[in-house]
Amino acid sequence: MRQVKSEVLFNRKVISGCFVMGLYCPEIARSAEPGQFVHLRVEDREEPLLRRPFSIYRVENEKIEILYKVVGRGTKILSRKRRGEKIDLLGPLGKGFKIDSTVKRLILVAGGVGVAPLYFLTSRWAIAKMREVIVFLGAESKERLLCEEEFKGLGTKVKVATENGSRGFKGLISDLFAKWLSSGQLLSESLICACGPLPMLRKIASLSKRSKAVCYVSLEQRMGCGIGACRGCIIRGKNGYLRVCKDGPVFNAQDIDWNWMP
Amino acid sequence: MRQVKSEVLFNRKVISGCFVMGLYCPEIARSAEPGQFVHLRVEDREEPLLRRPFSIYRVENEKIEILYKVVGRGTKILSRKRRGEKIDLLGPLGKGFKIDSTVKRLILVAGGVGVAPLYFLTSRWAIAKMREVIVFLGAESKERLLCEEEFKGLGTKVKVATENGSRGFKGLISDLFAKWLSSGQLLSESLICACGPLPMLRKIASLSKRSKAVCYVSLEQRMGCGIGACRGCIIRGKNGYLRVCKDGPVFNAQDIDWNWMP
Amino acid sequence: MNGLPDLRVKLGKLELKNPVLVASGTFGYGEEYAELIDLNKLGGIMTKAVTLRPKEGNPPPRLVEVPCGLLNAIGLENPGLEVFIREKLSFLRKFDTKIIVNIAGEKEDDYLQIAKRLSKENGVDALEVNISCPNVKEGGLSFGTDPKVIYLLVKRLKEVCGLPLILKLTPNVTDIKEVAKAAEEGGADILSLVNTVLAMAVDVDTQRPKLGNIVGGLSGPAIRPIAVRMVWEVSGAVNIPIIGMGGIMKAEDALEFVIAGASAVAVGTANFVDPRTPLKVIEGIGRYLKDKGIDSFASLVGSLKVQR
Amino acid sequence: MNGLPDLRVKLGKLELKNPVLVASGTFGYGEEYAELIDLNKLGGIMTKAVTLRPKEGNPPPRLVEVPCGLLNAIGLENPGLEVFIREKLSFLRKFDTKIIVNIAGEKEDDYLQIAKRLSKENGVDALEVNISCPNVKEGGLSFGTDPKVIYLLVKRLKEVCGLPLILKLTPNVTDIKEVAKAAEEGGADILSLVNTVLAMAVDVDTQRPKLGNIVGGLSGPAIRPIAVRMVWEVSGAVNIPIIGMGGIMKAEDALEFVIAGASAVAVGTANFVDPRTPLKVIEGIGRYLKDKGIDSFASLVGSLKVQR
Ligand SMILES: Cc1cc2nc3c(=O)[nH]c(=O)nc-3n(C[C@H](O)[C@H](O)[C@H](O)COP(=O)(O)OP(=O)(O)OC[C@H]3O[C@@H](n4cnc5c(N)ncnc54)[C@H](O)[C@@H]3O)c2cc1C
Ligand SMILES: Cc1cc2nc3c(=O)[nH]c(=O)nc-3n(C[C@H](O)[C@H](O)[C@H](O)COP(=O)(O)OP(=O)(O)OC[C@H]3O[C@@H](n4cnc5c(N)ncnc54)[C@H](O)[C@@H]3O)c2cc1C
Ligand SMILES: Cc1cc2nc3c(=O)[nH]c(=O)nc-3n(C[C@H](O)[C@H](O)[C@H](O)COP(=O)(O)O)c2cc1C
Ligand SMILES: Cc1cc2nc3c(=O)[nH]c(=O)nc-3n(C[C@H](O)[C@H](O)[C@H](O)COP(=O)(O)O)c2cc1C
Ligand code: FES
Ligand code: FES
Repeated sequence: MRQVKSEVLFNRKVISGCFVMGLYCPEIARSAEPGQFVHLRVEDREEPLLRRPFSIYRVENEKIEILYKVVGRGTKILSRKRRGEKIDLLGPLGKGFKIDSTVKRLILVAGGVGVAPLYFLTSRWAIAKMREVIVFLGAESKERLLCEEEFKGLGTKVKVATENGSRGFKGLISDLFAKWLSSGQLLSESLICACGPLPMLRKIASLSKRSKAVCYVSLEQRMGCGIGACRGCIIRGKNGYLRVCKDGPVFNAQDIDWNWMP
Repeated sequence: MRQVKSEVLFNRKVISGCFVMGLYCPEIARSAEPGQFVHLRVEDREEPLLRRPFSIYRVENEKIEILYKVVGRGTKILSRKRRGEKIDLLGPLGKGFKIDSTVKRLILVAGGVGVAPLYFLTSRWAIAKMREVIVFLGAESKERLLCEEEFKGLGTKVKVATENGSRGFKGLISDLFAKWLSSGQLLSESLICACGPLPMLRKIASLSKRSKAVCYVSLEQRMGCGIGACRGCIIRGKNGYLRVCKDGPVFNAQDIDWNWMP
Repeated sequence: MNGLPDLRVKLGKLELKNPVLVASGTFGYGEEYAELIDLNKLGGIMTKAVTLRPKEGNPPPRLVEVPCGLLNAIGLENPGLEVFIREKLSFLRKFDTKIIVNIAGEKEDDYLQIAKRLSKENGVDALEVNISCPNVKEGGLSFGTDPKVIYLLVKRLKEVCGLPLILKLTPNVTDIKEVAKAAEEGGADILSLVNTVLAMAVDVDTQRPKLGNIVGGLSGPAIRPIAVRMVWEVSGAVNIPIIGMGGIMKAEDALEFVIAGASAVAVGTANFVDPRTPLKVIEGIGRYLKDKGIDSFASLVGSLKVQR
Repeated sequence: MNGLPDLRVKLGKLELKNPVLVASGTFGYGEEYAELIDLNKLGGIMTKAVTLRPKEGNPPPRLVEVPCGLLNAIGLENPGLEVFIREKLSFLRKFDTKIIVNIAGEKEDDYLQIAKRLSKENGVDALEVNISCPNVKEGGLSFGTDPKVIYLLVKRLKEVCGLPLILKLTPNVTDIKEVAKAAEEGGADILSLVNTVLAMAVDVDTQRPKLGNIVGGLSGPAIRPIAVRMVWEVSGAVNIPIIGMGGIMKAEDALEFVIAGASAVAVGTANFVDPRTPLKVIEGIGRYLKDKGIDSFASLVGSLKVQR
């Protein structure tokens, strides 16, 4: 974990309302692991006050990238940053995907910008080690699909669902995933990793449980410190509260008390 | 008085830390009088919260210009505005220089960015109506002198003082003005108008009084509403408090209780 | 703005065309703002405080900006009751909006005299009793912090004055519920909260206070969460309507107050920032109700979903 | 940073190498921040509150950002006294800085037991008694708002514990001077103020409170002018040193507190925003003293130029 002033290398719109920002930060790039995040200060002002957390989306040499959606004040300011501006970063933070050597197949389920940590996971070393990687990609429409080509470029199988049916399966990505599961295609030695909106994660977790597959989810919660000190970012685990920033953001779905999730 | 969303036409540095911003606002340009100001919102955010007041520096057709110095948060944000951005303006506000027809000579004393309303005064109609216009321009150094050439271009006599002596008289502009007064060059039917830092204004006011000349000063005070409603921007007058935004910002120096000024 | 829901609201006997007022001291006596917005569109105007005799107010500086807030120490500068009636009220009367006169005093009798006099005037729709202005060294704070004093003041005011009585509470108390209940028991028709929070800023360069009066009242977005909390607390403790205020900059902020229990809101400091704020808030509340399919504004009041 | 003035300061028996501490609850037990900054440089560390038994805290969400501020309702989550001593204190002891343990309880006896136990431990330099945490439904607020209760609590704590006793005051009171005087009379060595201001935020979309606990404590720049005012009031009312806090983001903010009467300051919420804030504040205070030619930090304390 380091605090660095990092230079914006680029900041470009990928689809409407979503941006990819490249940041020069060798210290963080070197040690970042898939599933970890950075906590960044969008501006040196008192409003907005707090840092904002973003999953690491790509790492290349001395650069990291984040993929973000404009949802409020902080991300709006972020989207206006130009090349050469500096951003204060804390990172890499949190626990990423811990994948042990028995896992031979990765099943990834991504909703919207939730694709970010899963893309990093795949690009880093999944392909080299896995017999098979299947990516379920969900979005509202084909215009809002993220990373389909990039995932294909990595040699993974990509399955797409769009809510309006403009591409792939018509419906929620969790429905497509459920259909796929029920057709018995989940082989042994598989690990399911999911990131996206909470209702989707809840469904993927419960489907995985029914299939007796291990499922990792990457969760979100409003953060203060981002490093485990304030206990502000908790969610309910089976054995008490867990900090998203330090005990997560990646959790084994079975450690989460899903009844308590909003 | 109008509230308008005005487009930034340009925003350029004139000397280090000082900028001129051109704003498209026909409604304000049409009715603005020298000495009046605009009250502008630097950004549509909650911090900084209040508007900031700036004297009108130039008016040309449908455009006004302000000349401003970066001293804090608001002016810093202003200095980063680019062409095409919109700024919310209230204006024209306050009482400007009321110059009656008996005045035949204008003696202007400007310190730093205090030159702004005096330049507007001169360019608007002073030259046409006056037998003589003399401008005393003060700055720390020759690099920080504002508008010397512009005033000359209007056909005025310009007298310069710099604190470090790099141009003109070495010392404060009020000292140069005092010297000039004491050499008996103040002719009848003259009006003195001054704008600049408070200590300078205090001196000019007292010198003018001693010379029995009428002196107008343009004053500053922290503002809330800018339109006379909150009574936040008061200064002490001879007969009670006066609102800088509504009763001023231009006052006859003899109406001000100078003992009460900070 | 066609087809917007009906925003009329009743605060006891005081009926407003919409629930958005402008807060006392932030709108003068309407004269200046009348040049910028249509006053007829407002739910009501709460005037700058009026005292029995003219008041000069505090020495400058009277304003200083702080993070997301404004610190003021105007000190109730006003031309006094008679000039108010002659010059200001006659102007305000011309508009089709409710005129609520904010009154302040240094002792009980001041309040009673003003109330008596104003109840005889045309064009006054309600009185807002400022017992909470923290800027005046005498009176002010003490009235607003002692439930017994409040109870008696309200009781006597009701005896001399038939106008709807709005008690304006100060947030500078340990338990605002207690104060609110005392006002209700005394007979207050409506409560308005909050007034400004006592605060202070220091110029570290000169080592002097930034305000001429040393301390002043904090307003603006900085105090909004404090004000919302107090409205919620008070709405659970009394049965009279509440006018909520404190840092309202947009419709969403106003809705926080309404959902927490306010039957109307007042826009204060935001008038300085953008004189159109009250109109934008009115529009925004209408749009919200429409979008949510809520057909009566009243059903939104105090609709916070929690287990009390 | 050569040639900077000596920043050592004595708060009664508690001597600090510089007047900048980190505020309770915003720095955990130092473990996480030790990875980012050199803890040895701090004037002192005020730990997250410790209670007799482990405490689970409030349901999520526990944090929400508001204008220039943070609203929190952590609810004193902590592993309890024994785990604290075994795991946290043993870690903190390793650093060359003062360790001030923030203690909280639901009844007087809780405080007494914790104080007794901690006074026997090595490496505790002072206790900070949290009588003001607004998040816990029982205790908390009530301790901090009643002068009589405070007087007795402090008196009894002094009987069982020889450590310097810091009373942490809540700003949610009508008259903080009264509370401060009660603490001084009870025997408190130092006062620290302010804790967070009770506040609330509403999600207008869901019509629910934004915090799991409904209400929470407001901290950050939004409350700075309130906190500075209280430090100034209290410094005129008591003769014991004050640790000032509330929204300190930079040296200039800290200096406002010092000039208003605080002998030391604590950085709270700013640690989340920039973990280097305390170090920057230390540097900035040094630079200020040097620039102003002030050779002793002590002479700056309470130097506000006004006629009291
Ligand atoms: C570990 C982690 C990783 C994340 N990775 C990404 C990512 O890769 N790409 C991406 O686009 N976003 C990501 N997010 C979410 C991102 O942090 C928020 O969208 C961002 O902080 C919103 O900031 P804002 O100022 O624009 O919005 P605000 O104005 O603060 O809020 C806008 C809305 O978003 C909600 N919100 C704000 N912060 C959070 C939060 N932390 N959790 C839940 N809801 C919130 C608010 O309640 C509000 O409704 C991540 C969050 C976490 C905790
Ligand atoms: C009628 C009027 C006309 C003005 N015309 C001009 C002009 O033509 N060009 C120009 O550069 N400036 C002018 N000013 C001053 C200008 O308004 C301030 O410099 C500006 O508001 C500072 O904003 P800021 O956010 O950058 O500074 P802040 O961060 O708010 O403050 C920086 C410093 O400036 C002081 N300050 C801020 N506002 C004022 C104020 N209104 N009066 C006195 N001190 C203040 C603060 O106390 C602080 O020390 C004028 C002021 C008034 C009242
Ligand atoms: C400059 C100023 C003057 C005020 N004067 C009065 C007043 O005369 N009487 C009163 O009851 N409240 C007065 N207030 C308080 C406001 O009416 C309001 O209660 C408070 O500012 C909180 O709302 P806001 O944050 O929206 O401004 C004043 C506030 C400001 C900022
Ligand atoms: C997340 C959080 C947790 C806190 N926990 C405690 C605590 O356990 N005990 C305590 O006395 N104060 C606690 N506080 C209050 C701070 O110590 C401090 O008094 C307050 O936040 C004001 O300072 P600030 O504005 O610099 O944060 C907490 C504050 C925050 C923001
Ligand atoms: S954000 Fe502080 S513990 Fe997670
Ligand atoms: S700024 Fe409001 S009266 Fe002048």
